[in-house]
Formats: sequence, structure tokens, C-alpha cells
Amino acid sequence: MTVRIRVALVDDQALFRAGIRMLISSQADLDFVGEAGDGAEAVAMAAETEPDVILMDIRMPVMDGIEATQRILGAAQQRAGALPRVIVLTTFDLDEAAARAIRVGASGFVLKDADPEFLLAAIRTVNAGTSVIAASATREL
Amino acid sequence: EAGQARILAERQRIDAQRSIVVEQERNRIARDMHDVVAHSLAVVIAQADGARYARAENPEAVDAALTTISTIAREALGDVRILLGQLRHSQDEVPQPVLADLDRLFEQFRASGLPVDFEEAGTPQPLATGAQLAVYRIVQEALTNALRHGDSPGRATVAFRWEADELALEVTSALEEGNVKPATSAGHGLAGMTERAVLAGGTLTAEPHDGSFMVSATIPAAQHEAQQETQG
Amino acid sequence: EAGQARILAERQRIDAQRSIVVEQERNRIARDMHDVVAHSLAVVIAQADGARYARAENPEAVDAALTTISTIAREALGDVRILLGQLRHSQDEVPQPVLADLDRLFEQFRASGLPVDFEEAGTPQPLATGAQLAVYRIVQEALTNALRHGDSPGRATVAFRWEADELALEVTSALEEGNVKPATSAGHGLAGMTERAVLAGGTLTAEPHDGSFMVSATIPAAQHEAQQETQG
Ligand SMILES: Nc1ncnc2c1ncn2[C@@H]1O[C@H](COP(=O)(O)OP(=O)(O)OP(=O)(O)O)[C@@H](O)[C@H]1O
Ligand SMILES: Nc1ncnc2c1ncn2[C@@H]1O[C@H](COP(=O)(O)OP(=O)(O)OP(=O)(O)O)[C@@H](O)[C@H]1O
Ligand SMILES: [K+]
Ligand SMILES: [Mg+2]
Ligand SMILES: [Mg+2]
Ligand SMILES: [Mg+2]
Repeated sequence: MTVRIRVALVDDQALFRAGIRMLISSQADLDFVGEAGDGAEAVAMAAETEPDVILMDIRMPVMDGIEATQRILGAAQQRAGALPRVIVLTTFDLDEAAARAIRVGASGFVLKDADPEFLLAAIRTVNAGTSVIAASATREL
Repeated sequence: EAGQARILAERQRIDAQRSIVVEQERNRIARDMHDVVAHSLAVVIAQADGARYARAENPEAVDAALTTISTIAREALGDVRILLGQLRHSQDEVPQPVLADLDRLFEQFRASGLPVDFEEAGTPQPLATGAQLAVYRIVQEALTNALRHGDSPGRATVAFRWEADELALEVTSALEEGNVKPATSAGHGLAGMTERAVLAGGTLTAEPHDGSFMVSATIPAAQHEAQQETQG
Repeated sequence: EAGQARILAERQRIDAQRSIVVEQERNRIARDMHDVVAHSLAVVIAQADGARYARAENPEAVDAALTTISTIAREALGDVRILLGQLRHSQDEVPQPVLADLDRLFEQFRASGLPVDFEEAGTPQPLATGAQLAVYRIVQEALTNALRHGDSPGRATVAFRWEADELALEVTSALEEGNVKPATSAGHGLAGMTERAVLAGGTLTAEPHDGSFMVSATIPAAQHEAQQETQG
């Protein structure tokens, strides 16, 4: 694997971020390039580091993950740069919030307690193509 | 017959009120439980998986992760115990907050880093207990929102204006700089405040206004209710 | 006048009934939440602390502990999701643990450093689903307490004695040395166990006894209940 996938993480819990960072960094084909603790920080971080894939929490202070997703994708479009893929991370709100996330352009959503192999596969899948990851896939695993 | 109809209507109103309060209370506990337990478990899972994957390259990470895990789990156990205590002790036994408790509420917010100014104008009227509870909860949620979503360090003003037959209250707080038009649809708080005001026979609006966020409500005074009853 | 009084009395009865139902429902959820969360967090803490101390001598044990931690935390999050769903919506029926699930429970405790012996005497009787759930939760909380408050490394024995019309169960665990008379009032666990036993039509006691902590309960068998219903 020559081209590594640049991954960033947005979540308001620093200790959660630290765990996921360890997981991502352990993979030869993934680079952990940035993190942010709320939606507003995420917008700045995405503009600066231009990740391929962003893992995005929904409920955060200052600006939630839905709005951040919308702004990040909008800004990338304006720059005419590559569009990052956004995977929304949720604890419970599979239905309503996740649907809203998809509507604003997220590529899929994954439960925060999904198996690590599922999360890694999700990152590789959205990076490779246009496919959207559904909640049912999360449940089946 | 008219008397019976009035009693039935009154009873339905009380029933509706109670079931909304119970529902809100359960939702609140569900949210708190979610915040404490789900967040803690999510951290535990992420740390355990992360450390396992990182172990080969970074054995030192394991020790830190194990310490984090047991600390988080201990804290969560303590928080859950407090929440369960709240669930178990029936709300009915607990005296509900009244207007006189607002001072303590303001102190709590000040101690949490939100300066609160209180202004009062006009002649205070007696408010029914239910109306006092509504005022207290509306102020509480408005200040909670100011603390969570407002400018930081911000400042909030709670203003009471007593009219002949109602209390008009306003809670104003500074918006975060640049955030002139915050979305107001995400949570349960605004919906709950509005329901409380309406159930107490009043009104509520909440919206950004001149660089501030303003919650305005009117709550009828007891006298007013008594008059209505005499008429009915 | 008499009609009004009747309506008022009826209204008070309905109110009283409703508040009891709400109260019972909250207690039920509190019990379930406690048992699911407290147990899982206790296991997570024991595994994390254990692995941290064992790491120098036995690095491979760390991998197993990390896997156990994330598995347990995932299961707990799944259970919490269901419970919160019940809090939010009226209760959907979900599969609850039964007697057959006890083996897995024992395995979890053994993996967390509490050796569990299981003894069974007499002829097993059918137990209603509710009674099976009560037995499972009582054993789960008793073992959780043994892990958290008992001697370490300790040992616990779960003994079932089947009588004609009931199951008598005992969970015995070693007290910490010197701690011959532990206080038994702090938490929610003993209260919840007792409620479960009583709601299933049985009894429960929990107290120190000859250097051990002993939880003893009786739970009526299904047959017995059925007979009672026929008589009633
Ligand atoms: N004082 C405030 N300053 C700025 N924005 C506010 C303020 N109060 C409310 N808002 C906006 O309105 C939204 C809805 O508020 P609401 O209280 O209903 O939900 P919440 O606070 O996000 O969540 P919760 O359900 O926990 O109350 C907030 O998310 C925020 O965007
Ligand atoms: N197996 C045991 N060995 C020693 N002491 C015990 C044992 N079981 C219970 N106790 C004592 O009884 C007390 C009450 O137990 P209980 O399960 O009600 O609460 P807890 O375990 O402290 O908290 P929680 O609410 O999380 O269960 C314990 O704090 C402990 O002092
Ligand atoms: K890497
Ligand atoms: Mg969050
Ligand atoms: Mg709010
Ligand atoms: Mg206990």
C-alpha cells in the first residue's frame, strides 16, 4: 500500500479521541492527521490538514457534528479541493441524527462501540468509493 | 352538570400536566444516564481497543490506558449511583423548587462561571405553586443554555416584571461572538420550557435578538387564575 | 353534592394508582440499570487493575484483559441502550436473562479473578420467566458484591437447593480478613435484590455469617404459583 489514508477525528471527549487515535495509528495504511474537540474546531482543522476521511461525533458543544459536516463539505467544494469523506460516530441516535448527517453529505455512520475491525473497514470503504455505510451493516456485524 | 364538567376538565388538565412532567422527568434521567454511562463506556471501549492495537508498537500506552479505564469506570459507577438515587426517590416526596429557591440557583450558576444579574420591577403578585415551579424550571434551563451555548465567559440577566395579573420574565445572555444566529432546534430544553409555560397558562418565546439570546415568558398570577375560576 | 364527592374520590384513587405505577416502573428501571451497569463496571475495574499489576510478569494476560474489557463494555452499552429505550418509549419486550445464562455469568466472574463454584441439589422445578430473571439478577449482584467487597483473591459458592415448590439459593463469599462485620447499608444492590425476591413472591436475607458474607433467597416455583392461582 503506497498511498496512505489521512484520517482525522472529531469528538468532545479527549479520552475517546485518544483511544481511537491509538487504533488508527496502529494501521500501516492509515495516518492520523488531526483531531478536534467541537464542530468549530473541526472546520478549522479540516481546512488546515485536508484529511481524506473524518470521523465525526454528533453531540458536541459550540457546534454539533451535523453542522460541522455541512460546513466542511461546503468549504472543500468552494476550494474545489478533494471532498473529505465523513463517517458519523453515534452512541444511540442511529435514526434521526444519523439520517440528518447523511442528508448533509456524510458517507455513513458507525456506532461508537462498533468492533474496531468494522470501523477500520468503514474507513477504507468510504475512502475507496462512493458507498454509504448503513446502520444495518453496523448492527449485523 | 356544569360543575361536573368543570371538575372533569380540571382533572384532565391536571392529568395532562402530570404525565408531561413524568415524561420530561424520565427523559431527563434518560439523558443524564446516557451522558454518564454511554460516554464512559464509549471511552472504555475506545481505550481498550486502542491499547490492544497499539501494544506491539507502543507497549507503554497500555499502562496509561488501563489506568484511564479503571478511573473512568470508577467515576461512572459513582455517577450512576447518584442518578439511581434520583430515580428511586419519588419526585412527589421531594419538595419542588419555588421562587424563593432562585437565589440559590443563581449562586450555583455564578459558582459555575456564569455571572447572573437579577432585576425585578413592579409589585410582586402571589403565584400558584405550579406556576412557581414553571418559573424556576424555565429560568434554570435558560441559564443552563446560556452556560452551555452562550459566550464564555458570558453574563446573563434575569429580569422579572410584575404586571397586575402576570409575571413577565426575560432571561438574556450574550451570544458567542460570530454566532449571531444559533440553530434552536437540536435539544429538549426549549420544547420543555415552552410546554411548562403553556401548561401554567402562559406563553414563551426563545430566540436570538441583537447579539443576545433571549427567553421571554409570561406566567399568570394566582389572582388571575382565581378570577377565572369564579367566572367559570 | 354526593356526585361531586364521588368524582373527587375516584379522581384521587386514579391519581394514587398512577403515582404507584410510575413509582414501580422507575424502581424497576433503576434496579435493571444498577444491575447491568454496576456489574459491568465492577468487572471492567477488576480487569483493568488486575492487568496493570500482572503486566510485568505476564504481558500476554494484558491482551486478554483488554479484549474482555471491551467486550463487557460493549454488552453493557447494548443493555443500557435497551433500558433507555424503555425509559423513553413504553416498554418493548426484550429478552431477559434466564437460568441457562448463569453459566456464562460464572465464566465472566472467573475471568475477572473471582473463582465461582456452583452446587445444585434436589430436582429442578420449572420457574416462571420473571422468577428466572430474579434468580439471575440476585446471583449477579451477590457475585458483584463478592468481587468488590469480599476477600481478594476470594472464592464464592453459588448453591441451589430445589424443594417441591421453591428454589432456595445461597451465595457465600469470603469476607476480607479482619472485616468481620461489614456495614450493609451504603448501596442500591441489597435493596434491589430484596425487592426482586419479594416481587417474585419469595424472600431474601443478606448478612455476614461465620467469616463469610451470605445471601440467601427463596423463589417460588412455577407450579406453586399456578396452584395458588387455581385456588384464588
Ligand atoms: N443562551 C443561548 N445562547 C446561544 N444559543 C442557545 C442558547 N439557548 C439555546 N440556544 C440554542 O438553541 C438550541 C436548543 O436549545 P435546547 O435547550 O432546546 O437544547 P440543548 O441545550 O442543545 O440540549 P438539551 O436538550 O440538553 O437542553 C441549542 O442547542 C443552541 O443552539
Ligand atoms: N459479599 C460481600 N462481602 C462483604 N461485604 C459485602 C458483601 N456484599 C455486600 N457487602 C456490604 O454491604 C454493603 C451494601 O451492599 P450493596 O450491594 O447494597 O451496595 P454496594 O455494593 O456498596 O453499592 P451498589 O449500589 O453499587 O451495589 C456493601 O457496601 C458492603 O459493605
Ligand atoms: K499508522
Ligand atoms: Mg459528544
Ligand atoms: Mg438546553
Ligand atoms: Mg452492590
